[in-house]
Amino acid sequence: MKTGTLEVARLVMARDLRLAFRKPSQLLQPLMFFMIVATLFPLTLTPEMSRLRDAAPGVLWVGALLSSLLALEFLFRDDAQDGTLEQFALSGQSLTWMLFAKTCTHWLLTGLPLALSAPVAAVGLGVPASAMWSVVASLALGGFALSLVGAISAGLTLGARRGGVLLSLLTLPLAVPILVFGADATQRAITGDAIAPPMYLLGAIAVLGVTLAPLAAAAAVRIGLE
Amino acid sequence: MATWTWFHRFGSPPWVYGFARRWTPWIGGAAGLSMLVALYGGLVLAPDDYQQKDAFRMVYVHAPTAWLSMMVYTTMAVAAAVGLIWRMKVAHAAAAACAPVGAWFTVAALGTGMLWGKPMWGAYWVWDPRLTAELVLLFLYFGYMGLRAGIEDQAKADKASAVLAVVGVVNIPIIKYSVEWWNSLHQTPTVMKMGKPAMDTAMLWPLLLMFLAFALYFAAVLLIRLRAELLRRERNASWIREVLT
Amino acid sequence: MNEFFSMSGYGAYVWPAFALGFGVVIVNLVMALNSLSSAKQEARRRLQMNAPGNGP
Amino acid sequence: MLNVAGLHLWRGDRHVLRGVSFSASAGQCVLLTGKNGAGKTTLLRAIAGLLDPEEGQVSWRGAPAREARGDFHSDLAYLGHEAPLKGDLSGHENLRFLVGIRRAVTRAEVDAALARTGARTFSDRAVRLLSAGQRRRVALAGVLLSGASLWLLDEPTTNLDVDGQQLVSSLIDEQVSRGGIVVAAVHHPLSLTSGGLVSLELGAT
Repeated sequence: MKTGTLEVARLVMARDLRLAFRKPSQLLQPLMFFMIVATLFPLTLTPEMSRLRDAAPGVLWVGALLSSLLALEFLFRDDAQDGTLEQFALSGQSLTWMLFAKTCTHWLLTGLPLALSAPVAAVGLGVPASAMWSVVASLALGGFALSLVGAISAGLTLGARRGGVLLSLLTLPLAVPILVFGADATQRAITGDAIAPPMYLLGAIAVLGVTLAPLAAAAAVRIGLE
Repeated sequence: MATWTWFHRFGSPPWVYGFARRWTPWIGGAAGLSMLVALYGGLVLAPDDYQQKDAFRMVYVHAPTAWLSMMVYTTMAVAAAVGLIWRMKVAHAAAAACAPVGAWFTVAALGTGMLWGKPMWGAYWVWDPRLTAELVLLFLYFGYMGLRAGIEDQAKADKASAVLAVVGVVNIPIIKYSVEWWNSLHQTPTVMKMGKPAMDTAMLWPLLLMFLAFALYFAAVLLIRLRAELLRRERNASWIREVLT
Repeated sequence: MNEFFSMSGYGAYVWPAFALGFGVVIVNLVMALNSLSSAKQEARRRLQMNAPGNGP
Repeated sequence: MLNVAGLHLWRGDRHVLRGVSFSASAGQCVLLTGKNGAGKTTLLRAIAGLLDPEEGQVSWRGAPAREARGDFHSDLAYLGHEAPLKGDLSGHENLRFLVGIRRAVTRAEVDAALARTGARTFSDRAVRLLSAGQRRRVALAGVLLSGASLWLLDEPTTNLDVDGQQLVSSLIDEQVSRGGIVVAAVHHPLSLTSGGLVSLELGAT
């Protein structure tokens, strides 16, 4: 009997989680990178908390974007190299759906931990404690949208030489709206304003991403496997 | 029926090559002529703007280049989508031909925008939403050309870059909206908003003619580049032998 | 005439802007023509290589 | 059941497949032979739908495979040069996943298939610790478990010892006698006993 849709997603997620926990270094590296970036700013800018607080949204979001780019490289590359991605494409199941499951897992393993650890970096940037929940929420939602957009570029660069730099070149312009709305949400959280307006827009991007990005990623992966 | 025969003709490289060769001089000639007339109209016949004086004349070069940079991207995405959906090689070749042209016009739009900005805003660069969107567009072009250059196999490069072009064109309105939103948050004190001065007819017709001239010019350059692409891609030599001798 | 070139004092911005815009127009045309002629040469060379008798 | 008609495919400037056509009905095995670079792998990948031929068509049970991709792939098992296994998972875990995304499979079934291909003794070790031949045995168990009617095998005996080559032959024989179809690229002759053997030489211009 053919495996059901939900069971397929569960299997893909379980496999990727298991693989990640067998190689925890790959999981921790983007997080450490994020922390280092957040540390470098006070060292290069100013130790003065009030000025750092102004720069905090930018630092947090640029750091999150860069570290998610680092992690994106591994989203499909390993699976493409050992041939398992080919088996995804030949399983008779929807590749779009399987890649969506993979992307969600990727967010669980990179975007979510990053958002959860952001308060540590945020304290150092003078972000008030009252803003922390909003900072975490905005980074978590924005990180999900980033993973979706990044899945497209990760698929597109499968067939390219020197995929790493190219991956950033493709992802950054597409990530501009996420960065704008995300940083605005964080900014509002710091100043104590309502974060709902930019969060709605981030949510809208995430919804659009959920519907379109896996389709584009599946098309890209099929081309990359040729 | 008629549209279908047209569609099929545009799928055939020899026909497209011949079409391009026949029409390029006419379209190019029309472009050159209208460009000269529009230049004369814009630089000489049009009166000063009462606020910007003669500086407003930069609209005759900034607006067409900015408009073209967007239009070329859209054309490229449409061609790419046609290539993906109907697996039409000529469409992929056309998309490939669009990219460098569009990137150059984006550079021109940015440069002329900066030159216009200096007297109007007092600085060469202001994070104005339109200039910023133009800058992001330039990065989109870079990504597209980078992806094409990064994939060795031609057919694979065509398809992958086509997916990127389509994703990019879906993203452009979102980028524009986000940049405007961002700009509205951080209102910078600008001396004057660019563009859209109340134009009288003597100012307007050269601008409209310039738009037309640039569109024709793009068509002519696209046809030349398309011919080059077709020659490079075609494996079946018989028609190439015919057109080259 | 001088008045025309000074562009009510904005000549230093107007003329470079036009030079840049139409410079790109010319550069694009020249690059396209170059690309076409090099593609023609390449195609001729390929035709000679695959000429009947030499081919595999 | 499998019909391949006039496949043309270029890789870069090379015209690799020049109008390949053949068909295979239930209980047949097609052996693809030819020199290195003759297009055996390319043909197998084109049949599987991993490569997009510029001309020609692959049909399965009368329907174009491209259009009914999901159904075709449910019926298909493809084994390429490399065993498609994750190095950090054990052979058993790998198969539970690879087969699991196609159909419901039990632990006992997986163990039985691994035993059949002689991989049971090392199937609990991480795949990256296995030799190339051992990995291939694990992957062959995956093909066996897929329950697919059409097997596409690319050099299935690579890295296998004499014993392993015998195993591949008998697996193919069994599949053919079940009424399945096998298309295999080979450069060593296989000692097949079943009937319905077709040979197709590629690259003979």
